[in-house]
Parts: sequence; C-alpha cells; structure tokens
Amino acid sequence: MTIQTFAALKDYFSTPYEVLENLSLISDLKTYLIQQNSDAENILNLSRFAVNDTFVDLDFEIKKNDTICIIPPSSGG
Amino acid sequence: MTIQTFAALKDYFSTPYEVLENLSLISDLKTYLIQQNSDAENILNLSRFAVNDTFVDLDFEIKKNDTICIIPPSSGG
Amino acid sequence: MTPFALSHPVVEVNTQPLTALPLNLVALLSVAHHPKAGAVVLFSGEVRDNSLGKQVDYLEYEAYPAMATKMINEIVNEAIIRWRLTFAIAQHRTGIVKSGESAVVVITTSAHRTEAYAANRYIIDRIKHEAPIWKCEYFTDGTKEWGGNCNCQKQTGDANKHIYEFDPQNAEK
Amino acid sequence: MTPFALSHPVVEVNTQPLTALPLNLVALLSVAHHPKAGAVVLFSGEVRDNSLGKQVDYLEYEAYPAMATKMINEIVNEAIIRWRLTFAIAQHRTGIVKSGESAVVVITTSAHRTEAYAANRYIIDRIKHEAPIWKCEYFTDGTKEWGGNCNCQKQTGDANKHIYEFDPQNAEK
Repeated sequence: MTIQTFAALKDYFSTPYEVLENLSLISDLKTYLIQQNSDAENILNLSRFAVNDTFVDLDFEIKKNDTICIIPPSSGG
Repeated sequence: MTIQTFAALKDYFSTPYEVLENLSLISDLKTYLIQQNSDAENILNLSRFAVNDTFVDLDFEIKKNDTICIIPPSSGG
Repeated sequence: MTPFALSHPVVEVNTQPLTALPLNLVALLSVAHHPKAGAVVLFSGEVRDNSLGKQVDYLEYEAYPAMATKMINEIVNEAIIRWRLTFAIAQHRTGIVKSGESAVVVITTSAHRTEAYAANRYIIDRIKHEAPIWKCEYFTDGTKEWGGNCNCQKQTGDANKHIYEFDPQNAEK
Repeated sequence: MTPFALSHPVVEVNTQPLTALPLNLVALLSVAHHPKAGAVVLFSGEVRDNSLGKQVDYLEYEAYPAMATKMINEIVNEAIIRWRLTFAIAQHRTGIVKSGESAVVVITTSAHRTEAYAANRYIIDRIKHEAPIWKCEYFTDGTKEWGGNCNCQKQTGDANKHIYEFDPQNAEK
C-alpha cells in the first residue's frame, strides 16, 4: 500500500510512503504510522484521511489499489 | 436669504431659491417653505438642513450671510 | 490628483472622493498594496440594468460636492482608525453612469481580513445613507425617478439616525 | 483556460481554482461584471512582510491539486446557490509567492451588496480552513515554518468541524 503525505507531514513520512503490512482499516493505518514514527502522533491526530480523493472516517475499510492521502490541517489563503 | 436645494427638492424649489422674508430659525424657514409649496411637506420632513456645510437642528439661529442648504435623504452608492 | 510610484512609471491616480470621470478600479487597486496588509477588500457598486421592475437606461448622480467630499473623507478616516487599517479609499462618481459601470468603489486593507471586510461594509453603508449624493434613475420607457432614498428616519424619527443592514460591532468580535 | 469576449478583443482568462502563475486580479475582475449585479466584492489575500515577529522573505504554497480544485469548485458553487449570486470565482496560487503578492483571490457579485459580502467571506473562510493547501513561511533569517494551520479541531474534536470567524447566518438577516 502506498500513501501520499503533504506539507509538514513530509517531515515525518516521505511521499510516496510505502506501507508493507496488510492493514484493513484507516484506524489501523494511523496506529501503524504512529508506531513507525511516534513524533508524528500529534500531527496525525490533527490530519484527515482521504481515499480516492474523498475524506473518510477512521473506520473506513481500505481496499486494494485505494489511493490514500493524509491531509494535515489546511493553511491556505 | 438664498437657499440651495438638491435632487428631488428641486422639483419644488428651484435652486438657488430666494427667500424674501426675514426668518430667525431654521424651523421658521421650514414652516415658510411648506407655506410656499404644501406638496413639499413630506420631503421637507425627511430632509436635513445644513448651514455653512454643517448639519444643524431646527432650532439653529440663522445669521445674515449664512449659506443654507436643504439636503434631501441620501441615495448614493 | 496624488502622484505616486508604481512598479515602473510614475502615474497619477485620481483619488478624490467625488469624480465625474469613470472610476478606475484597477488604478485604485494598484495604490492599495501595503507590505503590512494581508487582506485587501474592494467593493464596487455597479449600475444594474433593471430597477423597480423597469429597464434602466442610465443613472445620474447629483452631489453637493463640498459636503459630500468632507463627509466621505471623514467616514474613511474614522474607519481607518477604528479598524486600524493600513489603507482605505472611497470614490463616488457623479453625473451620468451607464448600466454595468461602477458608481462607487471602496477599498480597504488591513493585516487580517475581518477588519478589511467590516470597515469596507461600514464605509459603503454610511456613504449610501448619509453622504449628500442623490441618484436619479432614467428608464428606457422615458420615465425618470429620484430613487433609492434612505428611509431610516421613518423608523428612527431622526434624519441623523440610520439603520444599517450590517452591524459593525458584531463584526469586530 | 476559458475564452470569453471582453469589450474588444477576445482574451483568455485563467479561471482555474489553482494556478502557479501570478494572480491576475484585473483580468478576473473584468470577467465579473454582470448586468444584473449591483454589487461586486473582491478579496485578495496578500503576503505580508512579517509573521510571527519575523521578516518574511517569501511563502511557498503546496496543494493537493485534485482535491483542492474539487473543493474550491464545490465551495464556490454552494455560495452561488445559497446567496443567489450572479457570479463567483476563487483562485489560489501555488508555489512561491513573494511579499506584497496575492496568494488568493475571491470575487462575488450579486444584485445587492449584503449577499456579495457574505458569500465572499464564506468562500475565503472555507478555503482557508478546509482546502488541502498548505503555507510554508520562509523568513529572511533563513528559517522556515509550516504555518497558520487550522486548529479548529482542538476545540471541536472533529477535523471536519470548523469555527469560522464570521457567521454567515448572521449576515443573511
């Protein structure tokens, strides 16, 4: 599974970031990423997850070939 | 005494408008103008009076050589 | 006419509160940039092609120049102080203004956007209600009408007390 | 790029929600005129020369283009329907933006001004809080900082619930 990260998140996970484990829910992915880099816990807690360009909840089931993006808090404008 | 009128008021009193009577207060001027043209009573009630480019109340005392303007309700913008 | 330096040539921009010339929004906007301003808000009041259910041919604005100029300057300066703006300008056109043309422009700039929006709205509301400027609408059917008068007095009982559509207090929170 | 006719030559105006090119406020404003619109409101978010007490050299905006484009279009369309606007557009710049340059522009037009102001403010607030666009500030002292993040979640407990500085309900009365 490959995920995309943006902005400040890239300081913790390069993009694209390869996840070798098989994970079934977005919440599992989040837990996995915190295990990989505990410094990222705070920003991951503030970030939204998007699958195929749509925001999803933590209980969303990841399907094979899904494009997963982790969206840190916006700061446009 | 010469007064200046604007916009819709000009339909009732040409500008400049000559007042031949001696009037001491702005309220006297207002009463006088309504006597001259009773159709103007409504718009005169909605208008403000300015003496030397400053808005004044009805009890303002008119001095010789004052420039008096009658300002109907604004409709700029 | 105030001379100032743009990116290259020195140009003159008419910044008078009243003008009989077409409003140059682009020139006014170019004056408005400020290194401490994060927010620029521009309002343009434009002549619609319809009013009172009739087709508008053109408008004619009459002003009492001495008082209108003084008043617009006072309103703008009050807004600059109240909202600590980095810049503000208001310009109203006089004479004939055709459908689609701008009759009045207000530009405000400030460090953050809340102030620029609130001050902009405050300035246009006060100009519209209080400045001695009057609009006469000329319709395509040949009729005309002195229009859009401020009627606040009917509710407030005082020609100097107005009811603004927008409450600036509320916008400051 | 959308082709359309101006007063004389046919020009192309870039109306994409995201662009790496300098924002052309003048061209966008020229598209905004509408015969039924009495009010035009333009907001420009510009880069200040200071932030966090430090001198700003430049900003760099990163976006996730697919979602940011979709989201800005949705926000603008929602505002058009909600306030019955005659026209609305929003454009955000990506990449390096220098001090004094515009990073985002929103233009709204409507028959009367209350709607144009409210819709304009609504669009910029939602873009700022919700669109996947991120600002990195580069200071003259050589440091950089990912900045100005939306922190609403700390108060709402939900990454999709935001606290806007401006209440659009209140502006509709």
